[in-house]
Amino acid sequence: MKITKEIIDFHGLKSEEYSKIKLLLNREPNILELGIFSAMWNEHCSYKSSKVHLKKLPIKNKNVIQGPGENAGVIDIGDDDAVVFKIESHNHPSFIEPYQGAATGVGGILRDVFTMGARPIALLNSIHFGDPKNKKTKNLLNGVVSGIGGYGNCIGIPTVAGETKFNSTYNENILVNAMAVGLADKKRIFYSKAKGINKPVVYVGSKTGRDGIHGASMASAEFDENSEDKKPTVQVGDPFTEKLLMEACLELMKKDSIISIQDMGAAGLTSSSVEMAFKGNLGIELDLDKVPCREDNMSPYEMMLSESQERMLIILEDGKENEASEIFKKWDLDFVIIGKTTNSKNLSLKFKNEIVATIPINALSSNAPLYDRKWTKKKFKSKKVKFKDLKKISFDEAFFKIISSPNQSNKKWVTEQYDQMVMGDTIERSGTDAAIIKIHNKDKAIAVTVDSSANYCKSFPLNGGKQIVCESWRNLISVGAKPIAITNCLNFGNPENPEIMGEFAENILGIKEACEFLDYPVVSGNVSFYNGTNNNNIYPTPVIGGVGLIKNLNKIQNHRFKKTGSNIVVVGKTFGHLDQSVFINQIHNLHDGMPPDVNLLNEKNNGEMVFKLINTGIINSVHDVSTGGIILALAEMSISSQIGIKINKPKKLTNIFEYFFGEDQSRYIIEVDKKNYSKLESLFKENNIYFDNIGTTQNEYFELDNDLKINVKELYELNNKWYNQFNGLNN
Amino acid sequence: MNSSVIVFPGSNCDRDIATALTKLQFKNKMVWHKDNELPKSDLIVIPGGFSYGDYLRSGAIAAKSNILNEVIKAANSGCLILGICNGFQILIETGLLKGALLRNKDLKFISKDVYLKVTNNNNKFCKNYKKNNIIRLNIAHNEGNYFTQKDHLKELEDKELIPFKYCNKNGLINDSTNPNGSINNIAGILNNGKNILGMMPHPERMIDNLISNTDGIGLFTSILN
Amino acid sequence: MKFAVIITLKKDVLDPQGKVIEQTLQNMGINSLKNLRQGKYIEIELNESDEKKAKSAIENMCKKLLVNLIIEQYKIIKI
Amino acid sequence: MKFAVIITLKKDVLDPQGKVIEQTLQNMGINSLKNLRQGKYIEIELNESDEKKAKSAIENMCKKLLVNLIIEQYKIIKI
Ligand SMILES: Nc1ncnc2c1ncn2[C@@H]1O[C@H](COP(=O)(O)OP(=O)(O)O)[C@@H](O)[C@H]1O
Ligand SMILES: [Mg+2]
Repeated sequence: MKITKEIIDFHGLKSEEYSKIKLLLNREPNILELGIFSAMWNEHCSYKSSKVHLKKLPIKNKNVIQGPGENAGVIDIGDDDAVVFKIESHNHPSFIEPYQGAATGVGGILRDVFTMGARPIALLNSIHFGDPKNKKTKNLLNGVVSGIGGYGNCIGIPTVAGETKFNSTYNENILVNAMAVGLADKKRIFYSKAKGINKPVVYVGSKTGRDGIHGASMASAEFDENSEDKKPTVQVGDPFTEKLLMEACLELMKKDSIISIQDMGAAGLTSSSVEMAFKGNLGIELDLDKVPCREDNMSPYEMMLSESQERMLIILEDGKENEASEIFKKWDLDFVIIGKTTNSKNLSLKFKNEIVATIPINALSSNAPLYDRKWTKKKFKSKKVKFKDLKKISFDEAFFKIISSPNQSNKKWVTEQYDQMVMGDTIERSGTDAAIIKIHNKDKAIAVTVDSSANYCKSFPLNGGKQIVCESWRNLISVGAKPIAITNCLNFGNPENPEIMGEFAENILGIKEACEFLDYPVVSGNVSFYNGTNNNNIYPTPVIGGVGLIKNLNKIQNHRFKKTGSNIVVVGKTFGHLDQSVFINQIHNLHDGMPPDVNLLNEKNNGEMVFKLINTGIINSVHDVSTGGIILALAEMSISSQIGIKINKPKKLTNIFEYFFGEDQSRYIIEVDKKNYSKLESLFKENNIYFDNIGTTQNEYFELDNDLKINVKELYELNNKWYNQFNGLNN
Repeated sequence: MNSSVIVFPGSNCDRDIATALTKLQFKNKMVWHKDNELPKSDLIVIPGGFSYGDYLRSGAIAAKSNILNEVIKAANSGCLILGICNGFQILIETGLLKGALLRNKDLKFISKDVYLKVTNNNNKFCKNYKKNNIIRLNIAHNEGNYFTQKDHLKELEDKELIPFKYCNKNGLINDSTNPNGSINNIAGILNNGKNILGMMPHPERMIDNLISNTDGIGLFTSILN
Repeated sequence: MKFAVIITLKKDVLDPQGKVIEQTLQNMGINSLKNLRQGKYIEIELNESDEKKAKSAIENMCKKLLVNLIIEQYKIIKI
Repeated sequence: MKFAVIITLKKDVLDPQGKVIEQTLQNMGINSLKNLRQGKYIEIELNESDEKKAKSAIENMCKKLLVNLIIEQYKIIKI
């Protein structure tokens, strides 16, 4: 078959890229080879637009065992325990088929984690949808949520935290990011690097079907002689098979038989085999006749590009085939030797006794295109919102509107569809600043959270990047965890647009700066570009997944008020920054202006202070202050505990809106017993920490001077009513 | 006391129940579904999970496994059998318990803590609870909507074969406190011989205050003595 | 030889799924809808050319696994 | 007027349910089984005496709610 311009375009390759392929091969590729190049050279596998920027991120410190570059990052949490985690996007598939897209997103990230030898112990997700009024939103939302639940619940890993957000920027491009966290023995981590020649390459898991063959509808119809209807099909997740695969892999990992192991994710068999060979500086030879296929007459092109789920590639030590195959037989899974490692440094594919493709591994990996794309710095609209120019609204009206709005409403309706308790180690479930998972049979725990702030990142990518790392850090601190490392999912628009590329570049600089300052390195992540349609790119939406360590299970904290009559203290200074706040955004529909400033020094000092307070045990509850400001944070503390508050405006305050809705960073709210207050005060003074004592907890009423008074039960109702209205239920 | 936990390929609460049993001083063994023999047991637990992905009908495929023949034999000779969540569904599919577990009324997976009233404690599983105790356990299921024919329902009520019903924290039992649509708010049932208990809520998740509460312990200690 | 097995809930068994679908459709404004019940449809291909034998094999599958005869009923159709 | 809607997965779409059921039946010793796929069966009763109108109403329900056209296909049968 002749490779035409049309076919090249269809494969998403630029003409310069095609020329480069010819140069690297010293000839024209055949159609199979072209397909393989297109899969390996696309943005998703090659990171060609992001690599130069990602290099800037800090990826090491004393706790990091494995940083980015493997299936997942690995950190040391002491006692030979390692935590393995990563986040990944499944945005486009979820927009096409929300249930399956989200489900397979969860399946994919789980494989990344257990491939490394870790048993997954927690799932998280960050999901962003368009305007609730948009016709598509309801279906997408319900489909995605049940897809995430469907997969995690079935495989039996608790889904413990996440975020659900709405913004019209996602109307035509939702975001579905899933994070998995696993626990491994530090001495038994498994990597993808192949070693040794003539080692058996084994295919395990589900059979290969025509799933998600990268949009190759036209391609596969054309390439196949008997071109029957062969539409590319959506990947369907099979959590039951994944469970079998996970158990079988973990069982095999107890033996000394695996040289290297790699899940088949995007670009399936192609990327897994190339990755393993490339890292080992070897070649690999596959006999495609042996690949277990679900359908008749599958072509080499289809086999190599299929994205069927629940499959793995393993390189075994010599002589371990029988032992390994017994394990997979026990779990009713396919186990087939489909090839071997070679010293040729080529990917070589055989089909029906013919060599059908030969490509130097380097051509697919280290020689893949790399772009330092043009980018422009963000230009700012310098105008700051003047408070006196705003339309008048009463404080309580604004507050009620916000607390019952889609974004700020309680997300119980999401999290009640996720099994959060299975595995029996969930100490704090969704609804807190960070979920807490006990390390099985040990006296320690990890805390996990995911966060994003697209509005901030849109208006000032650099600060947005910093802010989101700090928010993640703060969420972990708030439950008494020492933040250790992050994973990140960078969801952006079209990188060929210099403004978008600028958002990306500056955002990474912000993330870098904060991570460095807080000693909070990045150990894994994912980049998703081309989110949006035509010239309508989504807001830059980096999502940060943070993991922290709790060494003493008696020193855990949460945001639920514990008793009436305690003092309520705001830690950190409130300047009243309203630009980009929920208040300005939702109540005044203004979207210009800069996000709050991030002072890393204050962030660190305040955080370390709160961490110390939690450890001394003199405070009753803690909550970080984020979107919505102090009043929203207080509301969440009241709603979750059904304990009210009585707050007075601080005296020096000029404006109640600015004080209570302002979104200044580095702040926490803490509850402290009256009897401990003076001790607290002196600790703050000793450490130069700014604080405001704003009131006390009380029974029944949520009350702010004469500006707001509502029964806590009613507040709870307000906070919970949105989803049922949206979904047309009447309870 | 000797206990056995049956493990199917898609079981996922097997470790949790084993942890609970061991913590509460049972001598526990895990039994793989392909096995043909049961270790000597005073209690057999069929744990929660998605035994075969819950494909076809939840519990249907597991009910056909080798080991279930042995479980049925043991049950008929009076051994205590506890089926939790998917285990309840499996017991229903084997016919050891009567009725059906249908999709939850709003067709959504439900995972949350619920209140239960111990409506009958006159059986080996509940004797350490007081009658009309209100306890809080976690549920996590898609198909927990218990249904049975009128005459069987009457039998269940008359013979005190319903140990748990969904309620609110004040013990109110009605539609508004029914999470999944179960007939008469039923959360668990016993067979006529009262040696087989199937229940949707997870007692093994409620044995530790750090994680949740200790309301599940009563069930295990009842069995123990 | 190919067969379809149609499995439906017996008349007096509650059908929560059907009920919710029915309600949703009614809320969507479809007023002519009187009743809706959901069942399963299973397509089975057999390596068996004798129709009688094939049917009895399918009958057997239904009884042994596919159908819960306490709450469900079934119909076998050659297709 | 009563109709049946039969909803099946499109060809080439993975059917995890069907796969497990097939394997179970095979493990139970049913060797003649070649292939099994699971779908849905929905029985709908309409208050509508004009068959054409009824059919188009059902068609509408399928497209709007009952069928996920990305991975499923359907057939409407008058019963
Ligand atoms: N999709 C989701 N999955 C799991 N938990 C969620 C999800 N969406 C929201 N949550 C939970 O709801 C709570 C509130 O979310 P959010 O307001 O985003 O938290 P924060 O302000 O602390 O970042 C968090 O505890 C979060 O874990
Ligand atoms: Mg928070």
